[in-house]
Amino acid sequence: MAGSRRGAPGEGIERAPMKVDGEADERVIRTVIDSFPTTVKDFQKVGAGVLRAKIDRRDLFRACKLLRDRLGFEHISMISAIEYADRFELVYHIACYGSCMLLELITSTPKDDPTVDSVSAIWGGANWQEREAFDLMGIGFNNHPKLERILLPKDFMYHPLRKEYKEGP
Amino acid sequence: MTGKDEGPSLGQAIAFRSKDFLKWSDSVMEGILRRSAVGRGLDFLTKDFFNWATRNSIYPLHFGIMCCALEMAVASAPRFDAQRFGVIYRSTPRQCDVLLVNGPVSKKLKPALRRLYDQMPEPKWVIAMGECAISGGPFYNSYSIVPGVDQFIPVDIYIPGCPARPEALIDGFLKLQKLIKENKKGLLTGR
Amino acid sequence: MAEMWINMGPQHPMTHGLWNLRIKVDGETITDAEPEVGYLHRGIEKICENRTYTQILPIADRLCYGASLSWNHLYCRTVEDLMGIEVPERAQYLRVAALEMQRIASHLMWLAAYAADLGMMIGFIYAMRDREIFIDLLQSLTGSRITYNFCRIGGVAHDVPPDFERDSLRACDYMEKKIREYYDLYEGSKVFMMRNVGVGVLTKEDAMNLGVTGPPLRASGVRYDLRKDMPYESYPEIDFQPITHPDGDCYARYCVRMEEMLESCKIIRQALQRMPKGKWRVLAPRNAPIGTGLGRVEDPRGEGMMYVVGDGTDRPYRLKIRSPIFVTVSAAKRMLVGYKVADVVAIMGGLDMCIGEADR
Amino acid sequence: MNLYEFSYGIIHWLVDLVNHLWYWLGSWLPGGLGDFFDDVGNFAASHSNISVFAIVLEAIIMFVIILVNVLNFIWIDRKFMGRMFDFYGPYYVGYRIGGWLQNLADGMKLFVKEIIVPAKADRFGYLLAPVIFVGSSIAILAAIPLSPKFAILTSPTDTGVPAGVLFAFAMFAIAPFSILVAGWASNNKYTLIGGMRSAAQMMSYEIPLLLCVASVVVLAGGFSFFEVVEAQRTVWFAIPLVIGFVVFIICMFAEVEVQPFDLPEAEAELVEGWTTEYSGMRFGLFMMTSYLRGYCAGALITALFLGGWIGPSFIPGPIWFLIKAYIVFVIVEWARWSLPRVRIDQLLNIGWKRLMPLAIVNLMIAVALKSLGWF
Repeated sequence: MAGSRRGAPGEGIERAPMKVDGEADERVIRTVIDSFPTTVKDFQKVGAGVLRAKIDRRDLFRACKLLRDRLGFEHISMISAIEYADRFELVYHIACYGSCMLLELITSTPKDDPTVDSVSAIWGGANWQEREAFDLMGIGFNNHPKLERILLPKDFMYHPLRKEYKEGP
Repeated sequence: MTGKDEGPSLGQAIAFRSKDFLKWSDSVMEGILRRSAVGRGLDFLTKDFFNWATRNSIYPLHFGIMCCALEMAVASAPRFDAQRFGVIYRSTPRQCDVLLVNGPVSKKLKPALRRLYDQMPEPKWVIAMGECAISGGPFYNSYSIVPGVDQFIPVDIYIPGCPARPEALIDGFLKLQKLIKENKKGLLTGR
Repeated sequence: MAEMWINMGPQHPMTHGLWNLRIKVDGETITDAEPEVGYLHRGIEKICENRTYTQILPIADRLCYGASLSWNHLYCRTVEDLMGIEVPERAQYLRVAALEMQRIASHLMWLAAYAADLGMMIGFIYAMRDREIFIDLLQSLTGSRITYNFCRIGGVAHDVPPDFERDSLRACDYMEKKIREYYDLYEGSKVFMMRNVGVGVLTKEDAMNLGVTGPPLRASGVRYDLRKDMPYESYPEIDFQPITHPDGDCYARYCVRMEEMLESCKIIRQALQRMPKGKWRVLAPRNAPIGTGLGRVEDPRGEGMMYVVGDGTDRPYRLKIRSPIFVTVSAAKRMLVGYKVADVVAIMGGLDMCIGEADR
Repeated sequence: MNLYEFSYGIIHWLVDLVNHLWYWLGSWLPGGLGDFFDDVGNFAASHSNISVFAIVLEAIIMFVIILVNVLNFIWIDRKFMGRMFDFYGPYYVGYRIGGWLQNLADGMKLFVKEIIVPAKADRFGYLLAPVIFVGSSIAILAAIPLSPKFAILTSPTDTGVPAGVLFAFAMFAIAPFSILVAGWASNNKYTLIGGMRSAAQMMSYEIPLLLCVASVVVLAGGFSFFEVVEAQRTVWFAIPLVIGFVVFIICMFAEVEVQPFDLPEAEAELVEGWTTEYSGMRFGLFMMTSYLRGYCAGALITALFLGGWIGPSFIPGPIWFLIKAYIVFVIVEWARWSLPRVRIDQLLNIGWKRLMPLAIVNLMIAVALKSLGWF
């Protein structure tokens, strides 16, 4: 009886060959550049299976929708917010299970108005990551279902990961 | 009905309301037990026995914060068995004697931990296990960590180590037993 | 009966670690769930910005105390990617062996907590006892029981102690025999199956969309294992099978983790046999170049990621940590609604919560 | 020489001793007061007065013996759990007697704890619940005889409580009421759910339990424990009524809230179930009483199914009874530590869909056997 009900390994969606190169990459790059000619800049391959692209923050939502629906990027891995001297940078790591690819989508926002469209409508996994970016770095996400602090107590005044917030108890 | 606040002297027979009678009888018993030789005698007889009982059955609270919580769980597992000393982990603060703080206390947790400490019945002790509980550990200069539990809870036993080993935890329990044995107080007269 | 918010507060035997689950209950069935984290937030990302690259190693250990070696290794990979260092062959095999031992110890820790939640004290005790064997192995290799600090940027801290290989092969044989015994202990008892089969079902689409990764994702039928699909260290040379299960309920998550322990035993054997002689560490420069580094590792709990931005000094400009449990917990509502209060324990236990990494 | 005569003798001897002094004192006093002393002395020595105190002494003796057994049960439970779980169990407390004093230490420690009544708790219910729970559990002991000679008897030729079995199960069924009151009164969500669950659990397991008891009583032909055990002189009831035996044990698991059906104090979900808000000696009473009910379950199983004090004569009756009770208790503990907890709706399913038909089938078998005249 031990484990008779277990499914045999290997079921589930079929996946592409292990070494990622050839047409899967090119197809992604071609479709993205065709649909967003003006705003996508320096789309490049970085290492095995990792792509990088810069995009303007106004097209972010539509680009992500395209990535999920047509190109099969079902999983948003990480949303990192980085503060530079002149701008805020948001790096979206989006993974595609089918062809084992990881896309690094970088958008930047001016220093005084750090707001971006929320992608939690596309991927449920982004919900809490965006709340954390708001909580620690203070980046606003438009039409996010419940944008409030998640890690820090509700009455915390600052955004601690900002450079001007000097740490200390 | 009694009027006078310090209550009637023993000789007068006066009708009482039930609450007053309870207060009056408490004060009389208080006089007999606490301040007189009867209390001292009773204490002398039962002090050692109850102290032995309290020493040998310490119930810590089943409350894990970080890596020291793993070591606390391992301490109750077969290899480092804490049950030999009568240490059983209870999950409600009402039935525990020891609050075992085994990780960094963030500012969000501080009120909750303080409430837990207040819920515990009186003869209670606190063990700060691991560097994070003693002084904030590797996160001492973090903006959201209270550096050290003893800032808002009186701590009796400190167990160093990051994470403190299970043997150190059991040694901490033994030290707590010695501590209870040293300041042995009578139940009634507190001497 | 009127709807009632129950507060499974920070201090609760079910929550292994500090988080709070507020569930709205209609009688015994759950209608709404809202997890709340942040009780263990130590501001690690802010601390890391003021420490040099080597000072962050012990901090990376204390991210998730259940599998501290995998987070230490993830940090080292990220910085090696930033600095462009190639780790010597022996260090790669040594890291793989140590990671798999850590995976078995972490899964056994999960099994102990899961059995204790369901009320099976015997499961807690046996899993804890067998975990001690792997803790001793890792202690002989690295020197400490829980937070190992074993990986360094550019390799491993020190070489293998004498007859380490003999002990670990013996431990793997013992573990495989024990897991057969666990199958009878757990799946033999009808009550365990009643509590697990068909509870907390997470469909494949929900799992992928909500960002659930690791054993809960593979238990929903998605065949995605970072060690196989985006291989790192010396995993390409080792042949093993990622484990999936079509159902996606608590029983499936239990099966995936038990089989993964068997796979890990196989991986340890192959890694130790193939380990070449030679250097186990390359010296890394003190300052990192300007640029970004990305590390992506299959943590026992899911997909752990770190993204570091170097600015030429010896301190990272920004270190972002992606914790699998932080995202999996956000999917708790989808798994909990519709089940009983008693199922909260089984479902949340199945996710192997490690709040250290979720709150950072 | 049964327990009644034994305690009657003691009280009689005691009263005579006191009377000698009393009469001597009475003779000194002037007329009126002296007669008053003589009347008191005569009344004390009268049969009715001595028999009352004899019964009180009987109850005390019985209670003390059972309590020592319950303490022993707690010790066995923790030692047996230790053996099953690869560790020693209580070891250093009472070092030379294998850690037996651990239970004493746990109990006595609770005496010196602070007594806390939660502020918003309903005081009356909060204070009443332990009294009912402990009282009803201890009342069961009065009904269960250890052997014909060793029971609470009211006259030398008495055969125990007339409807002993009925009385025992009536007392057994009072506990869920007090658990519900405790759950409601301590004003805490967890205890409320714990109380509800325990009421649901008891309801669904009371009926199969009593059906099995009915089948035993049908075979034995009488409600008193003595008749039930005497009827098992030829063959234990566990043999013909095997189904009833199994169903009875499962229902006892539920009644005494042992692990597979441990819902009301579910460690993992409801913190401590309905005892969450109790601290100090009230919690001590609850803990001790849960083991007392464990003993009662063991005793009822041996009395009804395993032929209470019937056994080869080289061991006296009560010892046989206790040996069987211990064995049953160890089996209960064995299941307790190795089975996970059942969910509340599965529990009710088992109670209504599985155990109820089995209990009815068992009753039919009993009636058939009785009508065939084999019993």
